[in-house]
Amino acid sequence: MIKIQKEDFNFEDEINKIKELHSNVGAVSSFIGYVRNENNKNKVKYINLEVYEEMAYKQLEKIIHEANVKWKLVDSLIIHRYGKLNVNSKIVLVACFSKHRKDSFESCNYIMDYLKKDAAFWKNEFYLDKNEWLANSN
Amino acid sequence: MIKIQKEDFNFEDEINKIKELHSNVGAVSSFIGYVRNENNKNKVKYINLEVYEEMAYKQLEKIIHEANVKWKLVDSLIIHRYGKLNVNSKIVLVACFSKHRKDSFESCNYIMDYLKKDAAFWKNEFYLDKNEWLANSN
Amino acid sequence: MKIKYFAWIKDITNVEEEVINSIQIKNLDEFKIYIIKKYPDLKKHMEKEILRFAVNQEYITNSTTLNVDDEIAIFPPVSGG
Amino acid sequence: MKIKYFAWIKDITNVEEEVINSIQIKNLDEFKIYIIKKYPDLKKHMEKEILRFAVNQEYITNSTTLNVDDEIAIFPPVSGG
Repeated sequence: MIKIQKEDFNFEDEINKIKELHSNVGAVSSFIGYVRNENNKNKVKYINLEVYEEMAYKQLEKIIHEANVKWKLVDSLIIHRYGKLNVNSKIVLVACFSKHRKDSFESCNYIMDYLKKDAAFWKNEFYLDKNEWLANSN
Repeated sequence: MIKIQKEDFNFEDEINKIKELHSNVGAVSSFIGYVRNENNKNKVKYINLEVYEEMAYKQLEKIIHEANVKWKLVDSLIIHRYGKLNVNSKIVLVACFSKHRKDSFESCNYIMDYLKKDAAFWKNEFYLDKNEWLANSN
Repeated sequence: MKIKYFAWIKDITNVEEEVINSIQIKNLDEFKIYIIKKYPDLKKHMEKEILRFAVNQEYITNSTTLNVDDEIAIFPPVSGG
Repeated sequence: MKIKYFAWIKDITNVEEEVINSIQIKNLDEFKIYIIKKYPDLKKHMEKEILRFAVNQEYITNSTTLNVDDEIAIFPPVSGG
């Protein structure tokens, strides 16, 4: 499942909703990204996250498909927020559901790699007296 | 933080409690293990998880210390349940908190590897007509 | 064609989105020439090859044929996650 | 010494925990001999080297010196996580 939304989310609820469907799942690996209070020694006030929503959905669908070819996944979940996000806010959740740990673990990392490298999201980070558009290094 | 407990836990709450302390955390990687409905083609009814609690605490403290030497971690959390656990119940949560993804991701996997290989827990798996003590293969 | 601009590209174009109707633009290379003429400040970024192009929500690197109903997007390197 | 048994070892000993007071037992090797004598069914598992030993909650592989107030644990391979 892919969700691109402004709203915050509760990952216990989000993960449970999917887990409930699959009694054969033994492993859920997940990554949560947050807005940090500091970046490159600048104090961060908040970020504004922009998305090309139609493209991002297509991309995330494709990467989930690729992960399913490479690993034995039972299900997967990506939630990516956009809009104004304060320090400490959640930005992204990626969770991979599988029978065994290795599949969930490796696919979760694979999806995050792709997401950071190619998915159509841009962070505009606001400091005390300026703002800056970020570009992911990896 | 290390918790060895019978009770279920809410990972949104557990992770938030720690995240709230650290505004410099940008990455939380976590693993959740669940009781599956099937193992080695046997239908599982429930498991009984035994622990050598005093030893397990010492071991998990040691592994968290080692992870902190190897990676830049801001905080970490291990919750491991024991007692009777039905199919779909959570067994374990490992969550690693860091500024950047790589540290949280690798340390979470490292802790899980250790936990499965050495930590003083034993699963007694109950099927329809028999039960079996498991031994982790990895 | 519908053109979409993202992140700091919008600060150069001053629009998020616009429709251009030019029978001159038959492929991505011709589109690039057109857009630099319209927004000269894009030229230096185009030359440094940091801009990315998507046609109908797919990354395009080589000069692809364009149709009048295509959606073209121009944006800098991404920073999601 | 306090001795603790876990998992299916308990099915052999029929106790989870017991205290033994023997001045004969000065190290782990002597303890193993004592415990096989007491629970002959442990012998075959001991020989297959699948059992694990902990003294004061630390894994012990070589024969270590034991003291009267040590806590010794015997258990099979773990299966946590």
